[in-house]
Amino acid sequence: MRKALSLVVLLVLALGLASALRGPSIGAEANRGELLDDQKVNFGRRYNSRAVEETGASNVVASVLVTYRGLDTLGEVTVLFVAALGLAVLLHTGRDRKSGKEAEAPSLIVFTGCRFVFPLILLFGAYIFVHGHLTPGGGFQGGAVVASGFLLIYLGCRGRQPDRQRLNAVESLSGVAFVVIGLIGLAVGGSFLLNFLPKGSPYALLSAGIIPVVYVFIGFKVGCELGGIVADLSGARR
Amino acid sequence: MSFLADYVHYIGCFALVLIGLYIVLVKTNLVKVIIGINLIDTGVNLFLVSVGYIRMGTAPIFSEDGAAGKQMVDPVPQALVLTAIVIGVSVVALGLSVAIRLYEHYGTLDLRKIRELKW
Amino acid sequence: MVTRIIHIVLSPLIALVVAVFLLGLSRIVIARIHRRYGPPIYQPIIDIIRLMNQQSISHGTLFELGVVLALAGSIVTVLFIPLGGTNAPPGSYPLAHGLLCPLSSSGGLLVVIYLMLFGPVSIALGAGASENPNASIGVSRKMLLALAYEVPFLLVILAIMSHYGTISIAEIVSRQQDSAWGVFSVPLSAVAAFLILPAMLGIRPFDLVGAPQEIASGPLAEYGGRYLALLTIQNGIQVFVVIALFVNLFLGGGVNVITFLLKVFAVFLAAELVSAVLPRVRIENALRFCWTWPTGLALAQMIITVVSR
Amino acid sequence: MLPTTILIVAFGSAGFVYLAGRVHARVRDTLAVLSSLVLVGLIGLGYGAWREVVYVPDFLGLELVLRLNLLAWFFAITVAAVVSLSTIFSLSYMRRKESANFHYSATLAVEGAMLGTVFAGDLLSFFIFWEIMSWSAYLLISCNRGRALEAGLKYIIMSLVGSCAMLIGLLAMYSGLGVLSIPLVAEGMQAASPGFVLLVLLTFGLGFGIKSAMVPLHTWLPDAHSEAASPFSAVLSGVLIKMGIYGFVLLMYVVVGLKLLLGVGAGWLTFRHILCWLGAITVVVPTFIAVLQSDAKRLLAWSSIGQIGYIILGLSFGTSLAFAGAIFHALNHALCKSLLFLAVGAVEHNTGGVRDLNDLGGLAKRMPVTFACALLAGLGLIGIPLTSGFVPKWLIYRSLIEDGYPFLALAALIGTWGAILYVYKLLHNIFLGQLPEKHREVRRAPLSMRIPILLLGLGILVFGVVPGIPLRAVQDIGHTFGLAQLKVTLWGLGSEAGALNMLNICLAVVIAFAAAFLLLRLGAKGRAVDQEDSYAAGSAVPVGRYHYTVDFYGPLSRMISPYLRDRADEFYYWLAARGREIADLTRKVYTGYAGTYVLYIVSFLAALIFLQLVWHIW
Amino acid sequence: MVNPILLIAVPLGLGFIIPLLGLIWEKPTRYVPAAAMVFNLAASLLLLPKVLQRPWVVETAGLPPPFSIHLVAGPLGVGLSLLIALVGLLVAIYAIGYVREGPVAKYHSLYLFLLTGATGMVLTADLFNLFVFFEILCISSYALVAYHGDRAGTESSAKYLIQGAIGSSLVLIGIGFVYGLFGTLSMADIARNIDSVSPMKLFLPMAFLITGFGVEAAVLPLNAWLPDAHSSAPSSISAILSGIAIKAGLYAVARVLFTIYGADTIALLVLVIGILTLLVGEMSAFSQNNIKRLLAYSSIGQIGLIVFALGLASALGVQGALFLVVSHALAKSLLFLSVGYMIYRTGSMEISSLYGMGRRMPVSALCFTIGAFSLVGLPPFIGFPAKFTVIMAALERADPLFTALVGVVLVGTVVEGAYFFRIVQGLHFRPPPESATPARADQEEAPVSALVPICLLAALIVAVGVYPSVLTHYLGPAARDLLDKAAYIHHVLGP
Repeated sequence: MRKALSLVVLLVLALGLASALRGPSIGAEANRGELLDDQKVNFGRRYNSRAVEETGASNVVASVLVTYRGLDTLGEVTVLFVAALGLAVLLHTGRDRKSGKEAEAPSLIVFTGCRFVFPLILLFGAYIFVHGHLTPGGGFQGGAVVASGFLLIYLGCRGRQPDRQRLNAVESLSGVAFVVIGLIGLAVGGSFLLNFLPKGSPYALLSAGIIPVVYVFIGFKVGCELGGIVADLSGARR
Repeated sequence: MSFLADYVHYIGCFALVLIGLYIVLVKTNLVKVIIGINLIDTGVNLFLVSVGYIRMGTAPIFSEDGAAGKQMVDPVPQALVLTAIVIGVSVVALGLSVAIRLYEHYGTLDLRKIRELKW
Repeated sequence: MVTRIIHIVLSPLIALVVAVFLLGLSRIVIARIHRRYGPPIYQPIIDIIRLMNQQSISHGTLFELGVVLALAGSIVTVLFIPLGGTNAPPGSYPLAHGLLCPLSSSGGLLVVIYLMLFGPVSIALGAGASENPNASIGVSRKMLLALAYEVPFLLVILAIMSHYGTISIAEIVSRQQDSAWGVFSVPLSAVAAFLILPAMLGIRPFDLVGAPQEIASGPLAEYGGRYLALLTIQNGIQVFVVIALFVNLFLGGGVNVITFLLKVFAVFLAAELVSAVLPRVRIENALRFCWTWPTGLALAQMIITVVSR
Repeated sequence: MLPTTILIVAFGSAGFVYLAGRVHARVRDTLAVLSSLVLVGLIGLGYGAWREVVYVPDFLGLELVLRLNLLAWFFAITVAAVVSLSTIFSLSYMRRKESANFHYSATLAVEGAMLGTVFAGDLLSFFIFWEIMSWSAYLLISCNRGRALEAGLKYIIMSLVGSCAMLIGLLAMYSGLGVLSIPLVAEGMQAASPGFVLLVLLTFGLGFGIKSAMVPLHTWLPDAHSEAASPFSAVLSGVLIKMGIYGFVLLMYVVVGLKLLLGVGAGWLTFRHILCWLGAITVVVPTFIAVLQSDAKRLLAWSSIGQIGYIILGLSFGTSLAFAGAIFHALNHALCKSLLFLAVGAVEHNTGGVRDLNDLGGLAKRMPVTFACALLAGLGLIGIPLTSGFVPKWLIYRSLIEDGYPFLALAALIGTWGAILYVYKLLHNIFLGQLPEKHREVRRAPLSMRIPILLLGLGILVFGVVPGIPLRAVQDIGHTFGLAQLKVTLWGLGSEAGALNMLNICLAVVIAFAAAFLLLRLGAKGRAVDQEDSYAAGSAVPVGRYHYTVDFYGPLSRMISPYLRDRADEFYYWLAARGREIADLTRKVYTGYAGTYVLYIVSFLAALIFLQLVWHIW
Repeated sequence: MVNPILLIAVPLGLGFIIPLLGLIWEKPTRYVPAAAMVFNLAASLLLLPKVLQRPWVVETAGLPPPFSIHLVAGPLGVGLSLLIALVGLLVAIYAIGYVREGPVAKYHSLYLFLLTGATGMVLTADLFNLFVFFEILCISSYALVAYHGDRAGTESSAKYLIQGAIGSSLVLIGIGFVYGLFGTLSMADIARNIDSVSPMKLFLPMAFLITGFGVEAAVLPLNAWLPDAHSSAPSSISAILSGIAIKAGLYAVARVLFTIYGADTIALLVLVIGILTLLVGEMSAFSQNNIKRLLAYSSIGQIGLIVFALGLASALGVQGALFLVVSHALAKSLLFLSVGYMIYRTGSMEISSLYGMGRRMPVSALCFTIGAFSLVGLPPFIGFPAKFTVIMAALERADPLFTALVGVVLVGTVVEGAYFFRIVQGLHFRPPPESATPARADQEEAPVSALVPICLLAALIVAVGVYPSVLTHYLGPAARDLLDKAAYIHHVLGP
């Protein structure tokens, strides 16, 4: 009954979607031809054509992410932060409880291997977020890589945990730093998240103004947050 | 057939969304429901990306040998997807932690049995 | 003014005399029907004088006040009821011409309806002030009986008032003298009124209020001596008032006091004749009776009146 | 500024009295009595100083106006007088009761709201004060606890229904006419379509009908009036339901106007006729239900409905006689019913909370003043001549008869007989007959209870003998509404046929009384014996156990009680039960299962899409 | 002059600081949300007169709209942020004493983020940015609902999360469509081009957006999470969820409907949905025994009324809706806050266990009464002018259909009155249950930190109820802000 009903409802949904997608398609593909008159703006084409000169970053996605839609990114960071906080709140009492049975200690090879790989992963992560404005990748991706390093530690080197307090401190600090950078922009140029640093020449590491700076903070932040989430989840295991 | 060919990416991502929705609607295990949500997220993300997709387009990254802006795909959906992924991750993480707590309280993840709050 | 004062003094006196006479008459009539000789017609006067001289008990102010108020109410009622005469030009000799009704212009029939409440309510209060449960039972019956006959009575009165389009009794009387009597213009009402007459007079078959054999005379249980004397007078006047009203409403009043009183006697006799041959009913039956035939007739008359207007 | 000052005093003192109560009970009592008396004084001063005052210049873009005119003054002085007497009464009644603080404070608030209602110069302020009155009265009813809670709930829910209806009417008026100031609205209504007028009449009529407890909207009243604290019952029955009457006056004579009112409806089925007949039913049925009651306050409550019937009958009849009768009767009923409630309250106070008529008796000797005044009030309720009840009833009857509505008149007159029955039952069962043993220790009521009772009794007597005083005001009010002028004299009405002269009646009664008294003095003196010294069938009646009260009108009640079920009340309860069932069914929507919830969401989306696919709603 | 972006940035920054502060010294963290809200309150107050003349379009990253995310601080946005700051501040003060157990610093941080999310939603002029702030709001409320970690809290959090996640996915699909159609995310820009696309292509994203945001806005079939979440959250959170969070969702729906789509054609549909929501909410509340669940259902009812008013799609109707938003925000937070300590003292949410509270906690009970009366719409409380305006707007049509609909709406009011009056009686006039331990009155009343916000809210309710014109001066422009699509486009994008 429920299944049949669900199927019917989903069918209607699918029909609606199909009818909306039919005809001149939506999306960049459809907009590539001169379908829209000049009065209409198109973010994608605008950014693709102007981003490099406006921000100095060769990765347009990065410039969109940090400058054009910087507020989104700030919000996104906040969402992650909120999720981490929420996780901590939810698992607050659970964490104090000792887990029922101790997990088996990993073998020496795994232990050593993990310890060996861990800094390399961190380094790779750092590379990704430092070069975010030049190559594919960026703060989030780099942060995720960093967090995977933490995950490795949890899996491979049980008993060794990064200091939660320090992780939290880094998280908060980088969050504050992001806001402060935005506010500096406001103070300097009257506009939040203004790219107030010199843009440098494209394709150089030290270019694109605040983008790499923000990316570094985001990288730290995301890495710590995801690491914290992993830590919370693993600690709450019964 | 041409519809299929032209819209295969849309069909694919909406199929994911619908499958995810079906899971959420029909499955009673909370973890499976979260998986369903995750599937929906994935489908939506794919949809966003395909909105910005241009046939034979390149990534919106300039390099020193120079590629024309016209052939680049739309960078905005990519940025949006990045945000959406993070949000999805957050929701899923929170959902899992809730599932953990719920299991502590109820000893089950069957949503049909977790119905103390009703009416 | 002098006429007026004469009237004011005269009407209650007439009422008083006639009332006492009516009481005596009643006893004779009933005795004769029972094939007894019966007391002399002045027996009530003897009774009253005897009672006035008898020592009695009193239960307090309200107990006494009830009696006084009842009598006062009855006397006042008389002042509002024309006792014969026509609406002749003022100044002529009061008894031969002119309406014998000192307060004809003060509220008319509606006031009379209210003033007729005065007596029963006062007696009820006075009786209630004693502690005798029989009195309470009697009062309760009196109230219900009053309600029983009041419904058809009000219908009758309303039918007449709306038939003549006035609330003034004097006006109604003069209209009857000009044209047909009420018995003929509102016949059903007249029948209804006659049917409830025994109830209004408190005589058999509706003497359940007093019912000496059952509840020791009911409201009068605790009254004796001068109080009972006054109450006897009050009862007589009340009887007179009711019949006078009947005469005024249905029999065209009287062109002078004499004819009026003759009509009163006639009506009283008729009522007594009916009453003498009937046994006492229970209060339920009284209610049921009053609310069926008299009410039905009065209602029919009223509908006819309203429709024909 | 006088109306504003009056309201400020009323509401301000409501607050201060509460605070004072936290300091000391005596301070509170003094303050409460003083401020209620000050209000009487202020309103008294306002006589003749008719004016309009804007007190809030901008409330949602509207001007809120207070105005003082004769109509408002008439009702205001009644309200203030009754409330101040009730407050004085409360001094003993509420002493050492825990809710006393709240009682005084809320009574003053209710008074303020009632005064605001009558002073309101525009319909919005009218509505605002009306609502404040409703809820503060609700609190005050509920404050008596116990069964009063249900009564209060019933009252406020019905009030809420009424005020919702009023709100519709009010705003329909505003959107139709663009103004809410009463004179302007009245002007605008003259050009309105009949349907619109009917809408206004129905919606406002519902609100006023509920407040004034017109059958079949009366069902809150018996509970509320009987369960509230007695001083407040007096206010409720005495003046609060008169606010509904005030509303009817305002609606029918000012806002809609008599000329328009007579034209609403067709043939016999006019608004006015329907209201007349509702009034007639309101007179008869509740009166006889009152006869059946055995709770003193419940009896009085039902009697209130019956008396309201007269007022509505008179108002809807719309002749100058009937109008005068109705307004006069409002005053009369305010006096009589407050007095009776206060008297019953005094009895309740003295006997430790007994108000079951079957449990009382013989108190006349113990509480003579209370009894005498209650008697007066009872007679006033019946409408015995020389009480203030006579003239208004006479006016209404006469108007009904002379205009050829004998059936309505019959209803009114039968109602009077019913009134005799219940008044006597009340008085007899409480004050007359045997004194039950448990009430041997009852003492007379305290002074603070006797004073308001006495004053009210005096009022009944004065307005009964000299009906010209209120009658002149009433006929002036009627004159401003375009009703024909009456020939009012100090002693009654002068006219050719069927005039009324209370002086004559009064003199006649006095003379007759004197005569009867003389006659009595002629006889041998009676021997005073104790009340209990009575005999039946030669033996002494046992004392203290033979008070004939239970089933006082047994034969009658057996006969009529099957027909006198409060069907309206049953219907509302039935409605409420069905509503509750539906509500309980409704909330089953929230099943607690998350999958269903998601299904709702997806279905909603699918439904939207389906609508668009099939009907192209966009 | 304060830049409106600070309304978002400052609380956000402070929100990040709280955990840091918590590591060092936990005690002062509880004052941070209050401080942030004081700033927001002051800033909004400063901004309000200015934006009333002309909305302030704020760009970020130094680019003119629509190419970067921009905020529009119009009368509506700033007005709502003022409301958020006000209620947020009072609830934050309440929480100082109320939240004592659990990870307190995290609570305050999450709370601040919740408010920031709401503020961001009402200020932003970018569809995707709206979604991001929406997510901040949602995720922090998922977490806060389960703050106590008890059975009910977790369960409701799970359900809320599932439904919320579905809702936000739907929003995202809608946004994807919109971007695909218009290549832009600026609401003004979308609105400008809205007519260039065929109806079905337009309707689908609208349906997705409305459904998605509607989950948070709690309109009829989408509100199943609400009674659970609002009843099992800590009372301070219930207050803010009922007072602010739903309104933010509603704001999103209204923006989509009115500003982007200018949807007059489906106004009737909205109207009907509103009425259904109202009826179902009130009826479900009718025989509830759990006080917080009852309040939650009553919130649904009020939302229904607001949606009804929005569905009128007239200036007066929207003004009435906004008035209701304010009145409901104040009254419902007052109710939740005042009931919070009662529940705390009795340890039970059964209505019958609250009997006799009028004696034990007189001030709280009095304020509860004021809030309840205001919700029912009795003068002289703020609910009256609000309801009055809505009904005025509905009857303005002078259409029998609308008169009948108003009748139905008022039925809802009567039902609401019925249960609120029952509770008020219970609070003041019923004897306390047997189990209640009689204690000294001064021990039982809520602490000062709770009484201050409660009394302030009550005072506001009465003050605005008596002088509604202090509010109506702002509501008119705010309603125009929402309804007048052309002016909005003009302000953001220039002529």
